[in-house]
Amino acid sequence: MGITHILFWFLSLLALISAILVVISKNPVHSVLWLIVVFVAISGHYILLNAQFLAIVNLIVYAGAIMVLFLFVFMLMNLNADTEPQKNKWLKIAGVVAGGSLLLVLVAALKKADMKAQIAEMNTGTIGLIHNLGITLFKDYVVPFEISSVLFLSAMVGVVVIGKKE
Amino acid sequence: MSNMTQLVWLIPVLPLAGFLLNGLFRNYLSKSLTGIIGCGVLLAAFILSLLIFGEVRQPGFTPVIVTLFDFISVGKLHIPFAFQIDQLSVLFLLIITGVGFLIHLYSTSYMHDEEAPHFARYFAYLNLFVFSMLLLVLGGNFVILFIGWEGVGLCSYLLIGYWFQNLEFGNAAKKAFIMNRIGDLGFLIAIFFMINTFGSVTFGDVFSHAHGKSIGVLTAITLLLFVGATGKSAQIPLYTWLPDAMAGPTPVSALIHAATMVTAGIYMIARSNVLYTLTPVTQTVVAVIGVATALFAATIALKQNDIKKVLAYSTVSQLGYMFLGLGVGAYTGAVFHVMTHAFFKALLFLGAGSVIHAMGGEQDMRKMGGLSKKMAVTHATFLIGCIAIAGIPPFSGFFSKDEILAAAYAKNPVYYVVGVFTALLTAFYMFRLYATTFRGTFRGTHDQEHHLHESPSAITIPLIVLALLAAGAGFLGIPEVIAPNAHWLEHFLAPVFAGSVSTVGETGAIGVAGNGVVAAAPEMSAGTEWMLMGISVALALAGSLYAWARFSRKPDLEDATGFGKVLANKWYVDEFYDAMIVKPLDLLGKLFVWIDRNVIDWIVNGIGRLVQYGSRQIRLLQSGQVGGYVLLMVVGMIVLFLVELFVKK
Amino acid sequence: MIPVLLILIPLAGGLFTFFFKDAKAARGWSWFISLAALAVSLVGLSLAKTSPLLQADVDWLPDLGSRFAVGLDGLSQVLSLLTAISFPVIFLATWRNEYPNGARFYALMLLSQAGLMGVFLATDALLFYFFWELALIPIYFLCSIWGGEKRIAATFKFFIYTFVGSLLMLVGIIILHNHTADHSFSLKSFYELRTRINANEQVWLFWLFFIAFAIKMPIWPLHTWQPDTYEQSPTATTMVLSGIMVKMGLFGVIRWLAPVLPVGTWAWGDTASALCIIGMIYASLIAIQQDDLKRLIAYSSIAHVGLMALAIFATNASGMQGVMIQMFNHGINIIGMWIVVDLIERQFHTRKISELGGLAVKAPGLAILLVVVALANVALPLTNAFVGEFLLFSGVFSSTATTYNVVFTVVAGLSIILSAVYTLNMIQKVFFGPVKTLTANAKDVYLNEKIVLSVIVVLIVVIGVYPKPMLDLTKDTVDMIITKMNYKL
Amino acid sequence: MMFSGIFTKSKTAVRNTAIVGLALLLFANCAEMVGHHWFPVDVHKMLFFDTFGLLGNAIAFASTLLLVLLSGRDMEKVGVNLAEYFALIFFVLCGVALVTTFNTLLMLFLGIEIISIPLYILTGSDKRNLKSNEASLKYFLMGAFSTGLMLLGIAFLYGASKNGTFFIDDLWTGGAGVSPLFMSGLLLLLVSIGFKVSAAPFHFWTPDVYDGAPTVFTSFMATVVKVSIFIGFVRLFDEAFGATQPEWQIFVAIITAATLFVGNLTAVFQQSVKRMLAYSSIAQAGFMLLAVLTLNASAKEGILLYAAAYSLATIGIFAILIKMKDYTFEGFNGLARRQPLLAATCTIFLLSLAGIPLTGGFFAKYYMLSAVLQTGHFLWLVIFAVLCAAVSVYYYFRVIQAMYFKEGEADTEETPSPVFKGLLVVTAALILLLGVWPQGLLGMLTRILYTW
Amino acid sequence: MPINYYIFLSVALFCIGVAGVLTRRNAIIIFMCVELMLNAVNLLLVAFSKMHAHAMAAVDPHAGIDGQIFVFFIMVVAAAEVSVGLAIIVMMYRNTHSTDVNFLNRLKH
Repeated sequence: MGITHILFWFLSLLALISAILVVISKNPVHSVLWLIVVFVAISGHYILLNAQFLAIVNLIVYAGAIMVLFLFVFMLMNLNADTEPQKNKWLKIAGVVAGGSLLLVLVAALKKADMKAQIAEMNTGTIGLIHNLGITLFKDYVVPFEISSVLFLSAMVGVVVIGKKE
Repeated sequence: MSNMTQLVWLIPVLPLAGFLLNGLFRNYLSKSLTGIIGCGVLLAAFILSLLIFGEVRQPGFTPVIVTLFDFISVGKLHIPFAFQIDQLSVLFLLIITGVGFLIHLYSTSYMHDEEAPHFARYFAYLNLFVFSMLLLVLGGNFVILFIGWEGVGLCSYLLIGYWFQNLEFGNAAKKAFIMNRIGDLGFLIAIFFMINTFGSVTFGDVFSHAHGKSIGVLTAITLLLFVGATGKSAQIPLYTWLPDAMAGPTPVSALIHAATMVTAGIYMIARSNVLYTLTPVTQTVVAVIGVATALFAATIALKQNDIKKVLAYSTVSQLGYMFLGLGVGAYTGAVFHVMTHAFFKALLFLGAGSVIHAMGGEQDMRKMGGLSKKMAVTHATFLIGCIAIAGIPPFSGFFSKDEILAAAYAKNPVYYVVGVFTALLTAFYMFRLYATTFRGTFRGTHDQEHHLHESPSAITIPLIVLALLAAGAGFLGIPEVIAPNAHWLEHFLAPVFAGSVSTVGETGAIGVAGNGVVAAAPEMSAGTEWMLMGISVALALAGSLYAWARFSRKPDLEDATGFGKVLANKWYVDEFYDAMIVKPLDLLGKLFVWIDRNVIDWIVNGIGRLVQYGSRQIRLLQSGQVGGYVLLMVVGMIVLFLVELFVKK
Repeated sequence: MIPVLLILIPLAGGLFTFFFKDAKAARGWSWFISLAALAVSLVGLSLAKTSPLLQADVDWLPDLGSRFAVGLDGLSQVLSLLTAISFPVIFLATWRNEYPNGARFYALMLLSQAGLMGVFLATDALLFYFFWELALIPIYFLCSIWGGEKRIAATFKFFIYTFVGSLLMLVGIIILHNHTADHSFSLKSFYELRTRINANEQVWLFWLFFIAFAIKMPIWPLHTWQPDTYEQSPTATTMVLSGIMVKMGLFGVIRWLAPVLPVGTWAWGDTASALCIIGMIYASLIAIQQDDLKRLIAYSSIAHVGLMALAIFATNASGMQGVMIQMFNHGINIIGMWIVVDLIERQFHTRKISELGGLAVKAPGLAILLVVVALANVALPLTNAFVGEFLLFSGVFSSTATTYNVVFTVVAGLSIILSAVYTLNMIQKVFFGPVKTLTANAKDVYLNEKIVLSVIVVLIVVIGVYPKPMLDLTKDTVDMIITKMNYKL
Repeated sequence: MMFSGIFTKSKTAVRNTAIVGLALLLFANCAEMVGHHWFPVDVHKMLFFDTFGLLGNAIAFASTLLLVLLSGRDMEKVGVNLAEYFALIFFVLCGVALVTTFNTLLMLFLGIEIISIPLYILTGSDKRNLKSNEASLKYFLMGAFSTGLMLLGIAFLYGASKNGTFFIDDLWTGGAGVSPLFMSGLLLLLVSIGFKVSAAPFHFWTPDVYDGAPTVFTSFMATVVKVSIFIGFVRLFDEAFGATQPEWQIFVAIITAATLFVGNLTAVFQQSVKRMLAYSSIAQAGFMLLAVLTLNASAKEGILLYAAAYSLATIGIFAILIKMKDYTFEGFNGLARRQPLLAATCTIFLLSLAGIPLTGGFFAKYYMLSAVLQTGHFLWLVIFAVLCAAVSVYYYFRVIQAMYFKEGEADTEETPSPVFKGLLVVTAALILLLGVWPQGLLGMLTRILYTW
Repeated sequence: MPINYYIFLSVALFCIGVAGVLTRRNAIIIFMCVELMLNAVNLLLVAFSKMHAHAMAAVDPHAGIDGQIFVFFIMVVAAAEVSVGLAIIVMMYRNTHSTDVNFLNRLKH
């Protein structure tokens, strides 16, 4: 039981708990903050898996940009705990039950998979390094890369369409 | 001159032509012209028949089949449109065309009050009737026979309902047609049986192959045929239409419902005598039904006051006699009685018609009386008719009836007893009729009395002719005991019934002995026969004289009471049928209408409604709530996984 | 060549008719077209049975194995002749009816004729299905646009009802298609199927087809669309419906079901026959109760068709022969009945029997013509229907396909009596009896109607007296079908 | 193109450029099909331009072209940003091209996203209209959710694949039985794509979105997008999961039955034609799913034919619907009197959707049914589908009844231009052609697909 | 580290996200939950990529790299989605001063 293991368990627990807190906390701002915690935890996992690049990107893009955007919107609408409307109890319960049972069936389905042998190698391996990723990205994956630019473009145009005053 | 028989097709075609002429140009023809056409074709047909008769009566004449064209031929089954000429058919030819002609003649005067188009319509119908009747007797196979069979039914329908503005008459016509149809169904099924058994419906094939076929099938066939006969010839249980049929013009009653059509049944059975001789069961049935009908109708006739109704029931009763004859195997006797009956019953009807004509349409005897002074000819002829039907020698009725009774006695004395008793009743009600009408004092209104007159010659001539025939026809069939070998008709018809002769030995049925002499049974001594004759004559005389004496003095004018009431109401048979058959069917129909609307159609529409209801319910899922949608999605997903986990294997 | 023309002439003519502005012109034109079709079909009759002109087979959808194959054998000769005769007759008979924007009316009528022709001529299953639907659509519009007040609901029910059936049939056709050796829809390869499909499969396949056909005929208890539709639709259309369309069902069974799935047919023969017979008695008894002329005739038609269907399952020559000729006769006769109904309705604006009466006084011509038609309806000898029903019944009676043949014959025979009852009732109440105020100043038939009805009467009598040509026409086809039907696994 | 769209301001110019662009696109595509490669790009096997996909493209582009021609003017009514709308439509088409020709799950994912994101916008493009907003938001939320599902599925498949790949033909490398991981991934993909093609029970967004979105774009979504995703659907399940068909057929069967049931049944009760069409599109999807179920040759031909027939008819109806002021059934009352041509063409479109012979819709349905029947199983499903088709007649014919048999008040619709009428006639003619002699299309398809 | 752990971890996260989507009414929160789901997937992908890398290390040093590339693309898409999504939500908010999805029920049945 080395340090990696401890870290793994710690991060996993952190992620799960804060994820749950995201869902249950009344105040939206708190949810955002908890979500950031989740992201951080996941980035930690990336690092454990020796995928530094993704870890960084995850922090920058998600925990940074996106979450700030969320916060920004919240501020804009100054939503907080009391503005959060109460969903009726039954639907809430139903939701939890459904989520839970989805978890159950998924686990049940996957439990049968004998992946015990399969190991995810920890803090070794080079594929996660920017160098290798970059090469692959711009050699094999150049087409999707370009395509994604189209995606962004469309998003941009879209936002313009919606945001523009008439 | 054997080419004569080849012209036989002309005989039916002539009336057909008359029908077409009178029918199509009814609006343009004058009455006299119509009458000429109507009677002319009949006369021509009669002459042709005479010529053919002349040919047929040559010794050693063999039946001639004239095939006109192929009517229906499917697979192995061939039904030619063929005519068959032999002694039997020729005999009927003569009766039909001869009596038919006289009645046409009679009609020209009787129907003279109708305006031209309807007058033409009347003669068109009459001609059409003769046409189909001729088809019936000439037909060379059962299908052609059936065509004529239904054709005459149609014509009787049209003629009964001739005065179609009167709903009563219309209903009578309908009743006649439908009751006939019931019989026809039996006939039809019998034909199918033949097709199945013999693969043919031609008389020749059927009769020649009848031997050795299973008795069961033959019995079925004969019984079904007999069902047809009961319809057409008004036997129990299908007789009730005939009295109602008196709604038609009187000449029609005379021709169709006395002389010709109603005897079709007898003709048909006589024609297929071979089959019947082979099936004793059927014979018994025929005999019993016949004698029962005879008695039953006679009793009803006792209490009728409508002059035509009395005659109608007497017709039914006489037909019963004929079937009795057929049932006991006295085919000749039956045919003989058909002939004589044709004469005297036509005579009686025409006479009644003449009376009604004179009385200005009055048919109730109670309003008549004492007509003998005013209408001499009618009276005389009518009297002859009465004597003839009562069976008093030497008039025709005696010979024919006696032949049947003799045969009946030989077969089974019970038949004889009932038959003789019926004869007594016959004599009684006929003379009741005669006396009430012609004797005593006039009981009608004054202007009726004032208008009373003898009918014109167009009416009286046929009366006279028929009277002569009614008086003399008997001598065509003098019983053996009276004059040996004098039974001309017997010899004449021998070939037709030869088929049955051969079976005498096997079945022991009374048929014709080898030498063609009437066999009132070998074991029956001449003495017995004289005795029988004596009894019947005595009873007949007694009945008639009593009735004459009683009703000349005081006819029963008041409504019948007690048992008489039952008779007057015809044993309530119509009411019985109405309650037992008509009403239930009507209810059933109403029930089906209800089912159709409220069950079957309801289910059909119900499916539609179900879909709409389902739609209304299922659309509630579309709650508009994203949460709900996602929830349902997830649930769906879970279901899929559950299937994957547990169901799918 | 001939069959193609038979379909093409009405089709093209009908499409062209849409462009007419004036209803009268359209009427004349469509009458002319229908006459042309009649002429062609007569030519077809005159040709020898082996003449190549009677067949046409063009490449249509090779990849699906479907060809535009049409042909005239005895069966289709009879029915196409019926169709060809009916339309001119109908047009002429309803000559005086006014329809709002009539051009479309006549156009749709011609289109329906094209569809019907196609159904009867197609020798390719897919093509058959095509026309089967095509015949339906124009009728649907005709009924719903020009019909009575409850028309929309009634015809919609009719449409969906039949559509369900035909979809099931489509499924059946596809299944059979998959079973064929050469993956084709041609009648020939369908006829080989009886050897290729095993018994228990045939047994359920039978229903996929039979339901469709039974709805069309209609057979009890699938008949409830019929009276409403007949009652609601304009009489000209009703003539097409009852005179010709009803035959589509029978035709379907004879051509596409019985010879193709003989084992299935044998297996269900008794059941189907029982349904037919129930229907006959049931419909006859209901007909007796009807007061509306159209409904009365509708139910009587159910009874008659039931008899024909019954005879098909008898599986013998005389029965089948009877069906062939009776299909024609029934078409002619019932159209005659409708014509009379139409005349009455146009004159008195009622179809209620109870309101009419004594017409014979004022309109003797009409009366006589109707009586003849009615007598044909009760199958009196020397009318065409007698020949038909005689063969039908004798077929049923001598059937070896069932053990109940005698029972069937007797029970079905009762309908003969019942038909006499309701037909005579109708004549009685409508034409006889005293004149009523409504009928006091009735007019007799006009020339055009007189001509039409006389034509019909002549047909009735001629076929009734000398049916031989008709019988010879269908003889070969009958034998062919019967031999196929008698195949046993 | 897009830039021209963004920078020019004259509306007609924009539309014309759009039309030209589409025409070019279509032309290029067809050229590609017959084998002229004009823009050879090395796609590293990310995309695979086979005929099936290209035909799908062709249909999508063609129907878009038709849509623009028919309803281009009506886009102006939606909002001022005409150019942007066209731009977004083109982005969608880009996505369509990816979805029809993808060769790796990555491309599928990107394609679907590129299709979806602009659609969210287009749905909400009628900004002041709350319904439009709502539709847009609903669509977005659920879309994002389904994206999540899809990704999880992809992840599972990635994990299950032998040596970590997204290439669809390497996902399944044989072996005894399918690993649960693979199966779960497959199911998740099925669900998420089922969501996109609005298969029950993942269809709930469809009615609301179709109803809320501006009608022009509804038409676009209901035809081009849905059809192309179906092409992708078939492609994915054929290439990636073809080998394991027996494992998942039952699920598709279930979904198909549910879709047919819900779509047809719910449509019966609708009062607004637009919403009815939304449900009918679900029902049609149910029929198209039959192709996914079987994946045999005639299924592939059929899906293309179905795509063509369905798109033509739906675009046509929507084009007519846009002209109506009142979207309820009553709005159509007596249309035949006032606009016989519109009514006639509309009738043809409806008949085609109902699958009546002589229209393309019949052969479409025919192919689907025969595809299933060839497998010899799922007879129950076929019968069920057939009965549903009978139900569909009910709601399609309600429109016909309204148009022909009912009397309506005057001008509930704007008078269409002759050009518009002409185009409608052409469309109707096309449908009839497909219905009478589909050989033209079919022949080509079969010849290609049997070799493919 | 056995891959199962990662699988279960991310599935758990994913389901929490789902539950969030189901239970919350605030559009933004729902959207955040979706982001949570995406991240769970990302984690899983990376884990798998490392798994493959481990399994195939001998054969191909770059094995499993596709997984991480894919994650990269997911992030890209997520970013785009966020921008659009928030724009839509803001638009919605502009019109109905609320982000409560339960008020979205003009369209139903």
